[in-house]
Amino acid sequence: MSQIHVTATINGDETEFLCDPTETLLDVLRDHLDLTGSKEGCGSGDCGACSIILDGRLVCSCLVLAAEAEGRSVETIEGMAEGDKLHPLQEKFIEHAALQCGICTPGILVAAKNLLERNPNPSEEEVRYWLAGNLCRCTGYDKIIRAVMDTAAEMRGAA
Amino acid sequence: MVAVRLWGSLAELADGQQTVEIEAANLRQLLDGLARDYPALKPQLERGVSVSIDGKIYNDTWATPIEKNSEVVLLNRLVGG
Amino acid sequence: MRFETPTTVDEAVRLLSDDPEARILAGGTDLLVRLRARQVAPSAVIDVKRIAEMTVITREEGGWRIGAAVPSAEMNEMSDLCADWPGVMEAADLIGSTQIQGRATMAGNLCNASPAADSVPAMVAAGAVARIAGPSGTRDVAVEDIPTGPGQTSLKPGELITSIFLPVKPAMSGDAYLRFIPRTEMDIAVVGVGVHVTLDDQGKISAARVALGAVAPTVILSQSCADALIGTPGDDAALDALAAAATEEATPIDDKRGTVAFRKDIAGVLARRTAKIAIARAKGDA
Amino acid sequence: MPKDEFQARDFKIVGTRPLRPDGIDKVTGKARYGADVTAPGMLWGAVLRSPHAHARIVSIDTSAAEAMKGVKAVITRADFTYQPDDPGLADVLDNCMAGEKARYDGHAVAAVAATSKKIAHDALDAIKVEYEVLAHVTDVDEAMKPDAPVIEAGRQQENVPAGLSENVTSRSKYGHGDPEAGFSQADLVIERSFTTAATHQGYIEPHACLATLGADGQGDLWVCTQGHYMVRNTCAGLLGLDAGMLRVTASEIGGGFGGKTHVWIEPVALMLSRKAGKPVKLVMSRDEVFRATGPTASSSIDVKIGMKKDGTITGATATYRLQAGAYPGAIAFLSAMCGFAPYDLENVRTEGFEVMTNRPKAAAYRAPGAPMAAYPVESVIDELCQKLDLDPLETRLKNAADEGTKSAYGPTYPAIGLKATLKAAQSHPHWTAPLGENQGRGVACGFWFNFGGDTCVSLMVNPDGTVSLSEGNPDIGGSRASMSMMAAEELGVPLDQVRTIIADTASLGQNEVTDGSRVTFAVGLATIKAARHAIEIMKERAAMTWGIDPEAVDWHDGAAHPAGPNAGKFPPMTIKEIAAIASNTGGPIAGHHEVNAEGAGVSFATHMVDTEVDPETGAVKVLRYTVFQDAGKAVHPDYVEGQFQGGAAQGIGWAINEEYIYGEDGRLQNPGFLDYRVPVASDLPMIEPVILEIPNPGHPYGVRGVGETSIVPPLAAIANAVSRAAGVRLTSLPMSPPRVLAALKGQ
Repeated sequence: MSQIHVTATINGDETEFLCDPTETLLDVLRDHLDLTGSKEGCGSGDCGACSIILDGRLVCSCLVLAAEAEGRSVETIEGMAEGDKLHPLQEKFIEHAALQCGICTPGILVAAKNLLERNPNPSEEEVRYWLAGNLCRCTGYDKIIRAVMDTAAEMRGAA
Repeated sequence: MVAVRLWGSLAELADGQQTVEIEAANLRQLLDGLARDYPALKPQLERGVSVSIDGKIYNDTWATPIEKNSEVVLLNRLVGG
Repeated sequence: MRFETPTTVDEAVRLLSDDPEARILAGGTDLLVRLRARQVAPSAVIDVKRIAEMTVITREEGGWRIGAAVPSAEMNEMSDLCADWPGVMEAADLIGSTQIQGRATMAGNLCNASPAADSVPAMVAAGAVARIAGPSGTRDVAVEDIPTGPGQTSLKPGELITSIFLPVKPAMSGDAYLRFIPRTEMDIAVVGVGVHVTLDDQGKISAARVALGAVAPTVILSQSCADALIGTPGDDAALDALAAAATEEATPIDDKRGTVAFRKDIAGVLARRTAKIAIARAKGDA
Repeated sequence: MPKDEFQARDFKIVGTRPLRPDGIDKVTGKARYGADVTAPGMLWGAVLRSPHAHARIVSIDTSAAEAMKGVKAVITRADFTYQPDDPGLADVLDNCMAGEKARYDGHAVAAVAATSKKIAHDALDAIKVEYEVLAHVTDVDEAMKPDAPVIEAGRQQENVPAGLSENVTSRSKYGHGDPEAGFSQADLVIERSFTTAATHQGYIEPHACLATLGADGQGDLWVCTQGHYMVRNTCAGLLGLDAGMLRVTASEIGGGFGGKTHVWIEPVALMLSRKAGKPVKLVMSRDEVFRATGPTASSSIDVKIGMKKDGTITGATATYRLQAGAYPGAIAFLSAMCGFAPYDLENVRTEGFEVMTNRPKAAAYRAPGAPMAAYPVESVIDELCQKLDLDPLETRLKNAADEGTKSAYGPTYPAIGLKATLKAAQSHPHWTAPLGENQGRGVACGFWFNFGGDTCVSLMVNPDGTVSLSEGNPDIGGSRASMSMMAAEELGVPLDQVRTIIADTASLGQNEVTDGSRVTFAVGLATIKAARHAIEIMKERAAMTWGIDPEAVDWHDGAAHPAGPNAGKFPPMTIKEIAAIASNTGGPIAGHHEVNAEGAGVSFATHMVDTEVDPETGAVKVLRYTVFQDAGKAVHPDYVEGQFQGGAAQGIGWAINEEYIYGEDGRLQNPGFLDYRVPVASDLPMIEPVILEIPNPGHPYGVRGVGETSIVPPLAAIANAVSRAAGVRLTSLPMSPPRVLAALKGQ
């Protein structure tokens, strides 16, 4: 089995890994790099639990081959906080009790961060549609949407 | 004697009696008495039952006291999700 | 499985010609699902995203040439393109979630050849043309001629789509795409309808293209639907005729996503609703 | 008054909304779920599953797979040589690994362990299984017919009447009075038949475990489950292990909703590990989750209700036929008990049938049996209200059960909160908000028992006076926060002085599964009592230090105090001070409590929903949703609200779009989130939670379970809203657009 050597920037760090051509980026993040914050809920791009940012764009890491990451920048949930300082979204999710079991939370946080970087003042409807690819089975989304809206408001205020 | 209400399909196995009387001062005596006096109920008793005593539901605790005037209702063994 | 990263179209064509079991990888949103489900086991995957010309959108003869590896999200960030072909852009924007739109391409949507592909009826209505590169050179093919059946295309061995061309938008014209899904997002279209209309000076419809998706093995470019609109002001009578024609044209199947009767009904409902939007856009009202 | 009885008090911490202790781990990706751990030398497991709905397994040839490089173990049912004698366990084993027959599409038939995921899956392809395909049945009504293919003969209980297929395994009857006489007193009697589709719990985390089992019979298992003690006991029983030799640790759990109260892959992973001599990680794919685990029962139901013009229900009957799947099930009786539980009825009779079919064994799903029980009952009540021109809330209030009501399932209710939820609904602005064209408002009530069960808690007072609390129930929605709050409340210490962890099976005694909405009630009760135990010890230590009688010591505000002037004059001793001298006063201080927490309080909810129906497409949009539910006492209101909202959202999915779709071939057509359509964020409005607090007399703080009741009313509430919006009564779930449009056209 010939492995592919890949160099990518992951959460700001240049990272090298070997992967099988059939392995997804999610496989590599979880099984080779021990970045298990990205979750596999479906493996088919339907649940969003493996959401990451690839060269600035929100994607499902289960639908990216690891070999495609060569030379690219990858941001995962593990890179969201700066040291012990949580991202405002992370703080608001705890404050608003926007998680129950927490399995969808990393994917939703990554997706919401990407939204707020593009649109600092989204409507409730825009948040709901942006996050439509991130399934949550526990919360009914209510507290998640509130947490994102509140974060956006606070970040606008701080900016 | 304690009056024990049976659920419908159980009553059919106790000669159609909706309520049967058992000499019992606690849950264990009640279950043993039922099996002794109404052998047709044994398969269900072995599969498990819940017992409502004065509106509170008990599954297992043998020592649970039962007063003479307690309302005692037998139920299918409850399960949750 | 090998992983290939050609940087030129020629190289991609050579790789594909040399290995009939190889598969093209653009956005990967269909291919990776099938790889994972072990429905396909290609000998090689050819990632075309390192081919510069396939990753850009350029103006050409007043129209738009969209590289086959350009994801939906990127197209939708170009306001001029969205202003010209809002229906096509909205259709592409409906493919899956935000995450999927960050990867999925219209060319991939077309080559996957699902009868329910969202962008295809919109492209067909718009008169889009696919540019194909292959061992014997380059050819342009109307989008409606690409899919030949579920999962089947008219591409020949060694050929790949390198770009989609959206022609110059005619004056007084507008396009629209609507689909029906059970939820608000994340579903495969039960029915999809793309409409493009052009008005004359009197406000009558002088030209129309109506494409129906998910109601036949391949997208239907419906002449009877177009005829229902052409020569009319797009009034209720014309829309009624359009709806009836769309219902008549649809030859769907019963499956887990809808019944024959439901799909025929919805084809009519959506044709009417989509045409209304396209007409309003042609008038500059929307 | 016994100490576990409710006593009214002013709370300092309970009822507030502190940040959850596991929050940072879960927002940073650090929390470790089932598939997030590895072990040295670990292998990857994979399971081969039947492509047939019903087939005799003629032979399995694993030789080619075994010969593959990197394959370390291949197992089939033949490897499970230990025969459990309990018929329940025998079913579990057969469900985990098919024996004689594959009973449903997705039934496990073999498994492998290999050095990589890829090799494991390649090895599955190399296993040759010869099947003799048998006739199958996947519909509950078809399966009841005498000539239906029989899944397994000889499983019928003594309570099943003659003449039905052997697939009907049990029947239960509940009720009292004479419904026929009741109907004759009614001004209007409506009788209708309903169906509900099978739905899946849809937890986002697939089942996953990491198993190590040695030849010496000692094992360790890391697993996402709602009950690691249940996993231990079941696996030990299936593999012939001593329970004490198998230590099971619960991972963080990514949702369960009842679906993780069973085992599927855990015994398989342990067996693979024993055979390979290495740790084995086994993770289900989403396809496997849908095909092999979970779903709730589909159902077919007849309901008949008679009502007087003034709204009084005079008689009521219901027959529930529930699909158990491939093994005998046990929830139809719950439907029979729950359907009419909210009402005070003189004449009521219900009947429940449990029916085997060629589908995965139905698993518990949030208030199992109750949502499909309430749906037809609340639908018929709504239709009666429409036809008799009665107010649906007023009519429910008129018939509502209250303290002293003899319930439809037998017992007489103690203090309950149903009327409070109905009155709260009446006075809420939602009830009188205007509706637009094609819009309708629906209401419905729901009931659930709530449970207690075996529970152990240990509370350690550390040398620095901080508190470590160990409980044995996986935290599925914030229960560590609630336990810490109750411990801090009882001890009188700041919340940040208490940390709660979920202990493994070797660290605490037996704990019942996290199910039946039991944790905040039962583990909370044990936590409070463990704290009281520790307080007693600390009072003794203070008394010893002061040289007074322990009886003369009081405990409040986190410190021991002399009980009164007669006790002596001593400055209070704080928990910190007592802990610091623990070694000098007798040794470490720990409280603990072990109990079978019986006597949980039942709970009720009323839901109100507005929907809009697109008359041209049949699409249903949920516009506004309000939940009114009795929580007894909301320990952490945020997470109580979360349970209300989550249950409502799952109910909305069940009502509108979720369903298991089987083909003619008996195979599941939609084993993925693409076509098994759970609600997405853009499908739902905000869901307003209204918490009522009618204390449970059986809990010191008045707590009732809240997790399950919230999924009971939505099916009916939405059906009523849709029926009113569409002007036609819908009687099949899901109310997907094709069904609604067909109903509209049939008008």
